[in-house]
Amino acid sequence: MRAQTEAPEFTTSELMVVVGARELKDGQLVFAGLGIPQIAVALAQRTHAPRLIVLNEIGLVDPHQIELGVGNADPRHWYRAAVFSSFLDIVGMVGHRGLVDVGFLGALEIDEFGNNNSSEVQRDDGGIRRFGGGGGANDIASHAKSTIMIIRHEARKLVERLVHNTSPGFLTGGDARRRAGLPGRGPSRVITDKALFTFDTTVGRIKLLSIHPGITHEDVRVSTGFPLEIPPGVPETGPPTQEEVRLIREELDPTRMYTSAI
Amino acid sequence: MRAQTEAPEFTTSELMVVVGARELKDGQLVFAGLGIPQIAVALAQRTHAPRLIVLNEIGLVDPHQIELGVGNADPRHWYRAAVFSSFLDIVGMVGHRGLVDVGFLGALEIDEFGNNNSSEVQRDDGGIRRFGGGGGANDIASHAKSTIMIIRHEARKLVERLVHNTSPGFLTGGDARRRAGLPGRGPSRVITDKALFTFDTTVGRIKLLSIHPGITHEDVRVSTGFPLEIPPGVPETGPPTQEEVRLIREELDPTRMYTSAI
Amino acid sequence: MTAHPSRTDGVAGSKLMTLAEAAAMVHDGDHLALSGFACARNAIAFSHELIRQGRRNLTLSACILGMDADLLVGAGLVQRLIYGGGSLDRFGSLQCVNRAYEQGTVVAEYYSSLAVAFRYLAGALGIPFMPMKSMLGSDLLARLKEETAPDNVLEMTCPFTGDPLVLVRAMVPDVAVVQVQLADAEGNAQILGPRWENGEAAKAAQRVIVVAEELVSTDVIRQQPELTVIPGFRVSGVVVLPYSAHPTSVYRCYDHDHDHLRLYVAKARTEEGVRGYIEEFIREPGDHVAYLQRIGGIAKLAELRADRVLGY
Amino acid sequence: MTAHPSRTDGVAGSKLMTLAEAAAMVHDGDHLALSGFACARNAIAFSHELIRQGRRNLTLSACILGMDADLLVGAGLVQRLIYGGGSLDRFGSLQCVNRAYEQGTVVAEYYSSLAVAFRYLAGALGIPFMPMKSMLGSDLLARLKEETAPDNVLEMTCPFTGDPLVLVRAMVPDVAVVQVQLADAEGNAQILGPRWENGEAAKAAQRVIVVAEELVSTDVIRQQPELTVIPGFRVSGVVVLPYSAHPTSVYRCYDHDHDHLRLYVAKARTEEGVRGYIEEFIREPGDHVAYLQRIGGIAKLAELRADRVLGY
Repeated sequence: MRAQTEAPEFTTSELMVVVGARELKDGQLVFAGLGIPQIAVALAQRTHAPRLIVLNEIGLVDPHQIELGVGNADPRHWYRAAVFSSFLDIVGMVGHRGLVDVGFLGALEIDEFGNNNSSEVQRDDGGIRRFGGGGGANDIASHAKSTIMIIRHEARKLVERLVHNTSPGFLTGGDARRRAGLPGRGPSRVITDKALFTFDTTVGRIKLLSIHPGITHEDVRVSTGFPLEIPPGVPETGPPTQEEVRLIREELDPTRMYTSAI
Repeated sequence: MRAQTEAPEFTTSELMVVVGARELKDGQLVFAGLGIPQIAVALAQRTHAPRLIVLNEIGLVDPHQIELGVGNADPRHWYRAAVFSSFLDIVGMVGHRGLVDVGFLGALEIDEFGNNNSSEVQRDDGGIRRFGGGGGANDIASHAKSTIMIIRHEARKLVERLVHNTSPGFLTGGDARRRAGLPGRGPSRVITDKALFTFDTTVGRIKLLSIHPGITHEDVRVSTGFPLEIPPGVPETGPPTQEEVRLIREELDPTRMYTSAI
Repeated sequence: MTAHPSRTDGVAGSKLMTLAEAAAMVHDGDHLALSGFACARNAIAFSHELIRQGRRNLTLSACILGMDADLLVGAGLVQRLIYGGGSLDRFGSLQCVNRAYEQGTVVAEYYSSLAVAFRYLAGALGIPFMPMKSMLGSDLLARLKEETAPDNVLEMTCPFTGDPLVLVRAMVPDVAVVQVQLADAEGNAQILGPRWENGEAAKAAQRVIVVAEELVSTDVIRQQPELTVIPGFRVSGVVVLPYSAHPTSVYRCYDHDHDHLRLYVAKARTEEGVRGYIEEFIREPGDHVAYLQRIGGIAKLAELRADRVLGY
Repeated sequence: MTAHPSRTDGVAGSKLMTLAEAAAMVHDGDHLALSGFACARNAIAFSHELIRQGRRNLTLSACILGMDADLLVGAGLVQRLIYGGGSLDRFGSLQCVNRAYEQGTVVAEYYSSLAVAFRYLAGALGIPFMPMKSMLGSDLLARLKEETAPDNVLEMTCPFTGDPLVLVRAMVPDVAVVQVQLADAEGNAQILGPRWENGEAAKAAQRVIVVAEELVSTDVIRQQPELTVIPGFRVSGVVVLPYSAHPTSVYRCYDHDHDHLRLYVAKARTEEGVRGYIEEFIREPGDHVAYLQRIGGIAKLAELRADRVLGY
């Protein structure tokens, strides 16, 4: 991807990190798994949100890693945490209790209502391809005040009908989510490698917020499997600053584990 | 009280300790509060039940005290425990879980069905005299495989009708306890300063097992507020052995905090 | 990833405040979950300050009430108790609590202790109730249903097993005060010894006030995070105040004060006596240091210090 | 009261046993709650032994399955999985588990992870179910109700609030195996680092097997009883076996083994590959020491040892 005026060169995954970080506010309680969410949270902590607290379902509060680990279960990820506790303490007494401000969710598929499949997809031969399963994703999606989903922007991923609704968004739209009894407010953002989406909460439907630099409207349209309105004046996603890129490359992901892509 | 042949002199509270200890088996899980129950348990551990484990609702497993404390909340009582946890862990995950073999319960009043009042009694002026409340006593009475109650033998304490059924025994007798849904098997013994009782579990009613040395049948009769059958051949409670008395006096309660009475 | 710019105790947001500021976070009519169990880890200094500030119409809750509750009831601040029992162990009963109960000046919502713990647990987990089998067939349940708390208990047949069940409703105290050994300025709080229901009560509450014997660097907390019972993000205020549970004990810090507990029990025998106690030990001294001076000062505190090995 | 005649580790009843004896406590058809979370603290040596002993028709449960589950499924020992998710973190997915799911050779009772934790919690507390609001409106719930577990979930309107609720039924595994850092011979077991659902799963189970990296005197346990997650009285067998979670990590003991995990993931890509892996690393070595020899022996183990400060 080409750099914008006054902005440095950056990769798409760096842009996604920066977009994620910008959605976070100081003092928030955030569920963030490995990869882009973890780097986004670290970036927010180094810039505008020093008091943001990260939770991990495994039983962690506010770790201060000095190395990236291979996953939640890697003790590198637990370093200097303030609390070592349990699934019940974190996903139960913080998550189900309704205290989580933002939960990051990965997805295999999402639909226009922000429903999220992290379980399985259809194979070309009609069979099922099973993935790891959502784990605590459904719990986060059900209870967090907001959720941010991260997904590759492809027509077979942003789909009209999910194979499996693992983690409900707005269900069938309108007030279906509220009627189902789900306490959390539902999805708030979708970050792809092409665009940033929000949700119109009155109709419970996805809405384009900005398109990443260098991506055409046509590209977004053909890469989206559900009908999508692209307003002519839709803005371009603001690029990372030089300091953001420096932080990501020099401090947060120096081995380019998660941010080298594209 | 006079000593029996071949038995040492002993106090009534020492006899009650020994009677309590004899009811315990090796390897059992026991809830025992301060006073006679605690000494009874310690005596059992020093004699026939070295592997008996004491639990305390405050969040303790298997303490090895070297000094008697003023109560459950006294750290003297916690010394060298294997677990420091919580009310939920002990009363919930052991007690409510149905794993407790024996629970000792104090009582202000009991009735012939083994129902237990540890809340309040009637004053002579008709008002209520409030005591501390049962705390976890109801939980123990509801769930333990057996309970042993300790009470002073007076007609105003072994009563026909309780002021308050804090901790159910067999309720109205028969299978009333089972029908109410209480999982524990109900009361198994009542130890007073005059006698030892068991329960006929088919009718859910108290039954005299033995009378303490030196106590007359008439004494038991007038000191019992509900109708009580005293079979002519009811045995005398076996006295403590010399070793039991020595252990109590020299090792378990050397300051005679709980075992000097009478 | 390089080291996180060391979050000093300030960066993550100090919540340190004075006892007066913390007590001001409890409002008239609030439900306050207390910290103690009989004569251990009671929120004594905090209760003194509530009395000095003249708070009113409080609801207090705990599995087992202790001296803090007795003082607050004795001072007339309390309208409702939600509890399973209470005492000062061998020192005696909670005479102010029992007197208020007998005279009907407080509503006593009286459960099995596990039912209180379950109500906190439900509050902490954000679920509306917990099912249980304690209290079935008892007068505890009858009185809750008919008199003191008809909205907080229900009987139900289990849809899975067909067994009778009691449902106890979630409880969300306005404030939980927790007396701990160690806390950092962010509010991460560690409890040594048994924790009774402190964890669940704090996590159920809307606001948490930590009263700590000792302020430690967040590094100390993060060396053994297994011991952190309350995470800083749940905490609204941290008060660091040595001997703030006196005359009750704090494991590994100090023993209970026999002399003072006996004195209190003698005074609390009558309403007049307790009024005199409050005047002499709470209002007149006016703050915690002057209180400690009055109960025997440095010599007494030195005598109470816990043995390093025994912890008491 | 004089000192308790020091209960040496023998008096209170040693539960030490061999790995083979412990594995024999799991019977064909049993429900086994596993210990790991992705690639941390998996019951690897224990699973190896179950495979060598040829156990059949097992049900496995965990909030998040790890390599132990993948091996047991790959070896054909499993008929049902009760879980929320599973992976080997960045090393890859649980290919045997996913393949069995795709081919329908296991029944996958698939929940949100908290629902699994709640089912353990209900089992541990002796209550018939837990109410919750996760899974409402999801296909997780639909599939449980309609296909995999119609007896274990219910929907209900909350009798207190009128809100929709999901009730998840209590779960009581026949056996829980828990991989810990420290245990004494009585079975008192301490876990360092996060505990995920290990505490609730162990307390829900009928029998508990502790696999410990290190055997300590009961004095060590009793110096810091706050860390004891499983009390000895819940434990049926204690196996002391260093590196028994290899190639997954044990916090403060050793790191995960990158090389071996990569090798496993490559092998597990096909059924034939996993059969080869089982032959080479489980059946042929025949015991844990020979397995450790085969994965690189002393040099490899020395390389994996955790740094004292970092814990990994």
